[in-house]
Amino acid sequence: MLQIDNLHAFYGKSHVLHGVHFHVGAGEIVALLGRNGSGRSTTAKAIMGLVDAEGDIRFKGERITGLKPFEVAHRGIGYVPESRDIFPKLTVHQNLQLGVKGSGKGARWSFDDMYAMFPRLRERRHTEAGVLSGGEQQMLTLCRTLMGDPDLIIIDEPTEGLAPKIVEQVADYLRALKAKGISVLLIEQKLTIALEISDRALVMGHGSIVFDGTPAELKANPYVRREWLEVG
Amino acid sequence: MEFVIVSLLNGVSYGLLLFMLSSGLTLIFSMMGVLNFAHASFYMLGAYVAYALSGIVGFWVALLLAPLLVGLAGALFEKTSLRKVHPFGHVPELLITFGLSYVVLELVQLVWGRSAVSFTPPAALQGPAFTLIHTAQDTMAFAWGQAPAEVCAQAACTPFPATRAFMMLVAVGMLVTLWLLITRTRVGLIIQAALTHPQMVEALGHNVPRVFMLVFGIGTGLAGLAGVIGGVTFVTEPAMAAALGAIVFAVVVIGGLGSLPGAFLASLLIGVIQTFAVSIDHSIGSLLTRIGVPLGEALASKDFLRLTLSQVAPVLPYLFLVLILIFRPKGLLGTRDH
Amino acid sequence: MNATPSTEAPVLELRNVWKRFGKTEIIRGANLAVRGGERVAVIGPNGAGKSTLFNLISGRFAPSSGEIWLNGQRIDGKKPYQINRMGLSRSFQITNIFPKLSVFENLRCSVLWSLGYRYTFIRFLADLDDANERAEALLDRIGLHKKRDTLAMNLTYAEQRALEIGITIAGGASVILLDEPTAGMSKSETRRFIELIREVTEGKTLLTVEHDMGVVFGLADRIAVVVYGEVIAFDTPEAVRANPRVQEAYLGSVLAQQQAAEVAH
Amino acid sequence: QSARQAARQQAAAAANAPLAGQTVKIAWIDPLSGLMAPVGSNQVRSFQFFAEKFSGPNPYNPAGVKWEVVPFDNKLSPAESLTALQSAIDQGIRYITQGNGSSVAGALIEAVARHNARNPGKEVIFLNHSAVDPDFTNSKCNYWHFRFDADTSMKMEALTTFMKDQPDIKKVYLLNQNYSHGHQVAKYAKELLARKRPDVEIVGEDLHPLAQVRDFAPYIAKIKASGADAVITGNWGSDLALLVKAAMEGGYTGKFYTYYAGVTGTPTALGTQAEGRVYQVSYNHYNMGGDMQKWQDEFKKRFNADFYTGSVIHIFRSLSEAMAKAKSTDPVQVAKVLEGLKFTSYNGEVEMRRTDHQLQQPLYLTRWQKADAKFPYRVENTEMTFALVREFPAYIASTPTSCNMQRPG
Amino acid sequence: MTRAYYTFTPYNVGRWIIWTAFALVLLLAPQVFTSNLAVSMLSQMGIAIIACLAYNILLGQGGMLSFGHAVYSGLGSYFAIHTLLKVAQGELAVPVSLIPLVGGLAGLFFAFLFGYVTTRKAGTAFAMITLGVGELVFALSLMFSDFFGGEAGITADRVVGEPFFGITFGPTVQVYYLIAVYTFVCVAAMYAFTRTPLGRILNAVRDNPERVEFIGYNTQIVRYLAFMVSGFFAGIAGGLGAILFEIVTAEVVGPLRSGAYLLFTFLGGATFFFGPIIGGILMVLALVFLSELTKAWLLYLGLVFMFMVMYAPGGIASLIMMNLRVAAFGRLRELWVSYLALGITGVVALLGAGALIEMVYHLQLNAAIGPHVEYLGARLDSSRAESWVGAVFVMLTGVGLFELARRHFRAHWNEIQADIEKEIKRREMMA
Ligand SMILES: Nc1ncnc2c1ncn2[C@@H]1O[C@H](COP(=O)(O)OP(=O)(O)OP(=O)(O)O)[C@@H](O)[C@H]1O
Ligand SMILES: Nc1ncnc2c1ncn2[C@@H]1O[C@H](COP(=O)(O)OP(=O)(O)OP(=O)(O)O)[C@@H](O)[C@H]1O
Ligand SMILES: CC(C)C[C@H](N)C(=O)O
Ligand SMILES: [Mg+2]
Ligand SMILES: [Mg+2]
Repeated sequence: MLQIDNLHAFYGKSHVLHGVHFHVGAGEIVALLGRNGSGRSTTAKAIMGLVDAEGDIRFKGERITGLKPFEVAHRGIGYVPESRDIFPKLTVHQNLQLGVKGSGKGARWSFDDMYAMFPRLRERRHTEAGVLSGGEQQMLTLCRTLMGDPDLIIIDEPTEGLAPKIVEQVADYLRALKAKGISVLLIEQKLTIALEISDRALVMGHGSIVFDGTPAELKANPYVRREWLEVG
Repeated sequence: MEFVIVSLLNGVSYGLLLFMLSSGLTLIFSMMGVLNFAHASFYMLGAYVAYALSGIVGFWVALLLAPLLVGLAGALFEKTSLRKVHPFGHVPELLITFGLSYVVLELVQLVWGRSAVSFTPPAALQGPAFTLIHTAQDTMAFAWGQAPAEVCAQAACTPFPATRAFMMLVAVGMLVTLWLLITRTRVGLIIQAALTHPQMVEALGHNVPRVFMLVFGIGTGLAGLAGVIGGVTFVTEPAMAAALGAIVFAVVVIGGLGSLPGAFLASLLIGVIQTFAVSIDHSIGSLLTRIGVPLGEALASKDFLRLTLSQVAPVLPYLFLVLILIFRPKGLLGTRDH
Repeated sequence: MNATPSTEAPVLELRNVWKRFGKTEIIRGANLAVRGGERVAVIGPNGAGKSTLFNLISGRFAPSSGEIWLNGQRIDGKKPYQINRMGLSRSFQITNIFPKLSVFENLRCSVLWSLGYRYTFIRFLADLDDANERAEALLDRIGLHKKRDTLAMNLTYAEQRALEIGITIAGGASVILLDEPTAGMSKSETRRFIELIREVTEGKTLLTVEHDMGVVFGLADRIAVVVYGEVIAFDTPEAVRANPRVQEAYLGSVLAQQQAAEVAH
Repeated sequence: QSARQAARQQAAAAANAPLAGQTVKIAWIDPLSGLMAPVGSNQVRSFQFFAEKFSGPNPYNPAGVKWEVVPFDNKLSPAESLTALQSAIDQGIRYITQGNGSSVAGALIEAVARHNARNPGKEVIFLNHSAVDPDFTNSKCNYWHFRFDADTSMKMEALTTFMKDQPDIKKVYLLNQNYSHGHQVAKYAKELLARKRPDVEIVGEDLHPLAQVRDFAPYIAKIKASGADAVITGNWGSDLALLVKAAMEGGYTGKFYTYYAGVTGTPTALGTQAEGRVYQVSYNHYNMGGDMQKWQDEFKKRFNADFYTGSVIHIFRSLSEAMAKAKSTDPVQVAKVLEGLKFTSYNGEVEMRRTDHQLQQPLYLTRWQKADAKFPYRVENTEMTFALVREFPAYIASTPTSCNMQRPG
Repeated sequence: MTRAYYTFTPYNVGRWIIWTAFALVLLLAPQVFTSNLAVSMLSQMGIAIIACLAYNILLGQGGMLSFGHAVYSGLGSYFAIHTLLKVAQGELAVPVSLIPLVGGLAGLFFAFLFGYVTTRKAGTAFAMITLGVGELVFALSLMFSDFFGGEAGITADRVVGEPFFGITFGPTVQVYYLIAVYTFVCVAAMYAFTRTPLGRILNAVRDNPERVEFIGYNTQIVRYLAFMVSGFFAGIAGGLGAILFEIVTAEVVGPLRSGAYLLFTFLGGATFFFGPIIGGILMVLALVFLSELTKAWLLYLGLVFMFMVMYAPGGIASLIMMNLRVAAFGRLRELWVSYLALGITGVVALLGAGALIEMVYHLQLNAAIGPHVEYLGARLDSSRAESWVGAVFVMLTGVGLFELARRHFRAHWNEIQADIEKEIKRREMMA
């Protein structure tokens, strides 16, 4: 599905990613772990073409390095940023509308599916998104991306600021995505969930992948956990 | 009696011209957040281009072509210049249009000279659209086109120029089309979203740059259209941009930034108020004397007491602008408090 | 400035506070009495009204009805800066700093008022030794002295969060409100952060919104549970964890339990 | 044969051209950008045209000097003009000319006076070609300032003299730009009408901001409502063009008595509708015949524009006359001779009145109408022209002055 | 960039050098440029510098975009000139040298008056109110001729009162030195302002007004105070203008003047304190000098702006600072070749373009005077094809080469920047 080789990314002049390698298979949930500042979000942005990147990014076999974000999106990649970029002046519903690409026909998801998933959003559908609570905003970004009907979805810290209950909900519905055959690249802090739902775990440190294996392997690897995740 | 009617018509038609300009500005302003100082320049450009074209292809074709060309020019400017500075924020955007207004002015003068050109309306638009006849026995009559001379011989005839009637027509058409564009299409949403989070909108699969270009093109195109009509109705000269530039800003703000209906309302209000203000010769002084406050010679000669409403009429818009922003910063129909 | 931890008279008190936006009621008769010097964690489902509550207390919004008391003075309807001057300071859920100022300047700006410099323009900042010292001290406390002269906007997310806290405590307020201070931080970062918060709020009254039960139970003396704009429970961690209503409204989940457990070791 | 005559004249002129070979620079300080750019660029051409034409010994240049015009764009701004004056002086230029905007003229008069006082031996003369505020030759009159246009009061004098015998004028409306020029026009119109036609009623008076008004329809409506059958206006540029245009469209049938209907741009805008309804009073007109006609045609051929600032010719000729008499190009000497100088120009005998340095000259009232055999000159290539209606000898147009001229030591 | 807000250490050698140098420049300028025009232009520059710096207190430091700042400098001018008249009539006894302060107080007063309403809002609302106020005051200034003297303005003679040590302020040079003194003092004062608590909080308000409210400050008051400070200095500039020109006309409060402040402050560089100084100098050069050099000055002005905004949005100051940064890391040396190349090719391109523009203008404006165009001493014949072809050729070659040079430069520049970033990171690590 997604195949990344020797990816380098830059913020202006500062070199953040130093040759990242990994792949995400079809219908697979891959967790991308790491400390703050290790470069996970940058990886996501690089894939979306939001930061200048060098190297080889292939999606469905096609090279997408250097494409414009909207082109990448149209190839079928959805992106949920960490800084919940909801559109504050638009209503919840309008936000969702903007998620829809082109005519939006034949999409896997409808507005109702979204509202069904998070009833809270239905309640607030006509309020300006800017005033939503942190958590609600998080939900909104997720749904908005789904409306674009992606085949691969990159989610940057989806559970941040969500109440534990909702967090589990999110976990469930990531599984639901998987069930619908959508691949997920999950950037997470909360190991507990990440390891629980993901098929594979990547650990990132100082701008490159330092571990690639199953959750089980990671659990069994205290060195990586201590060195790169700082958890006992 | 006919004085009131005519003044009303004049006011409304002038207001509608203002609207033709402010609509484009509102579009660009509300959607792109760009204070387009060159807007009036595009208005002027429209007039001149149409003037040049009408010599070749005739007025009516020019009426269609000129706005298109101006719109293209606008889009081109957006693509080549404005887009580059968009990331730097609003002040640079504003300044680059500022610079553009100089350049356009100079180019126009280079091509068409520094004095007015005679851009006359086509036969169809010459002469009055209708005439109000105020007969001797104090009854009002109404006649399409020019009223027969013999009638006007023993009655007061007040023709209403066809150009102005046409202007009103176009303006209303413009309002409708714009309204549809903004409400019925998703373009509006995309742009407003892109204002705050352009990257995110792109990441959702929308080609933001192209949409921006489109909007700017349309906005300037509208200015161009207004120019064609303003050009034939008034004078086509290099000063025509400067004269309207600031007023239009006043209109847009008074109406409420980003509110098309607001711009419409404000344009009409200003048009009408300005027109009627002209006809009022009262000054603070005259009012004071009217209500019996005795004014000494010295006082009466103070010019802020002598200043009549008709004299200040042309600057009323700025007065409203300030008052509105103080008492209702949203503007008349505005939604956001900038 | 520092409030001496008193046991009885509440430092901060909400009396039947309501907040409506349009016709939607967000806060529905919230009551809360916080004693001086205690650390209170505010928890509750998303959209329950925690941040709104903070916004009301800190003067960002005026309550639709009800009273808010700070150190025996009514503050509801007062402007943020007035409330701040009365010794209450808050941080934001979405990072809210001065992006184009250096880290140091961010902090120095935040100490100025409390040191009584107000709108002075007849003295040089450089000569205000107390202000500079306090700012430097803060730099070290929040562990950003390396980034002293970096523009705030170039900091990493975590660093920005730290600065956020720094700005909040700079004024030496006696009551401090933190809205999800550790959001988006990795375990390790979070740990370090709780420590930080502990020490910088030493002897002060602290209210903090948190979703990470680890943090909550690790930090709080008492926990206030907000659900649908009401404070349905306000008690010690143990009591709250026991409380059945809280169980079903919020905690009743594996994750929460795990997190809570994690603080143990 | 007449050609030989001309040749002989040339020779004669050359023979007694005392200053042949010397170059006299005139700094032209007027707008080439902004509101008045059209007028300005027309006028700078006029100066350059005649500088070229009159240079060297010829009947119009008894002194035989070579003229050179150095243009400065003052953007219609007094402050800018003063800077321009500075650099002109730095370049050793001793004669300056200006005319657009009484504000600039006022500033220059003072500045020149000050300069001459502060820098004896470096005196500068200000030749005013079109700034028409009467004060300049009355309350504000100054020895170093010479005006070659006819001021507002003189033109109004002529205008009202004409109106005196127009019985059909009963109600007059005054519409002017809200700045000193406009104020003056209104003031003198009221004053002189009251004297010459007490029966005429002033049914309305309006002042509108300079170059702000786009839409004159409201004013026309007002004028119609007032029942005025004549409008007196000092407006120029688009303020006049738009006014007349609006009048035609608004079905106003009265007449317009103007100062500047002939100035660049306006005639084009007047168009055919305004036929017979617009009058202009000026010290020259488009169908004067003689040399003037030749020059006008030549000017048009070269620049495809009309020559209307006739004072340019006065300026060159009177300067040359004065220099010839003074046998010097030094402003101090020239000024002595220039005041009180008499000579025959295209509009007959003219005199630079000694008491106030206001050129006394005949004035003409012309009417906008179709060009014909009698009045052939087609203004701005329309088929229209300004046809002579009446000529006023200098003594009629002349107005008294309150100036008591301070002459340097 | 960080350096822009470095802490102020009063006794720091570099700063002393800079300020003495500044003083010397002010002192010696008229010895170098002696002609009347030059001196008068230098004086205008001094005034423009004060005005632009004052304006930048709003734009650069407060993030307040004003379209009507000429109102305050202008009213300053009017009050100054009226005072001058009163002094002349012996009704007041203010030494001429202090009259600029009168202007300053006037500016302060009106900033106090109008500022109250304008600064209630920030952002676009603020910009629009200032636009409105500006247009209003301008329009009214033409209507209230009692005070404003209509479009003829108010004139006065600055040579009044007792000569003070033989200083009459008659000769322009004397006025220049008066202005120079004021310039130095005002610049110093405004620099100091940026170093005070209010000045810094003003920056904070620019960056994030909401947060400022939560650290105890009332943003409205901050803006208001800043506005008044700015108005005061603007007024001083106005007062000096009145003395220099001895005439004040409506244009001084006009929108064009306000626009000029905005444009040139930005061009100079609003993000650095000294940017507006450059801006002020450019302002005089552009408006006075350029318009005397060529008829196409407005076109040049417009184009320059568009390019500057596009390629150097930080203004000239930012360009300087970037190079200083490079220099600070000792890498500037490597660049001088590229700069030379850029310079030469750029000049060539401009030469060609300029020649074209001049000839076009010539054709449009005064072809009939004769085909010849004086262009930088050279004499172009706009009627002959050669000169056109030539000009085009020169321009194209210039542009082409410039582009090459630019690419090379870009590459080199980026590489240097990258190194510098690394270096900085390294130092952070070590720190
Ligand atoms: N806009 C930016 N400009 C410059 N450097 C940046 C920028 N954003 C991030 N960085 C740097 O890039 C590195 C990686 O940042 P990134 O956001 O990818 O980390 P992360 O793994 O997502 O951590 P976090 O948990 O904070 O999201 C960090 O060191 C940060 O300093
Ligand atoms: N200005 C406003 N207008 C309308 N509704 C608002 C406004 N501000 C907040 N709300 C609504 O009030 C509810 C509570 O918001 P709040 O931010 O307080 O939730 P919260 O408890 O902080 O949730 P979270 O833990 O997710 O941040 C939300 O549903 C939000 O949509
Ligand atoms: C030449 C005219 C059009 C201008 C007129 N002389 C004035 O004083 O403004
Ligand atoms: Mg991240
Ligand atoms: Mg919250």
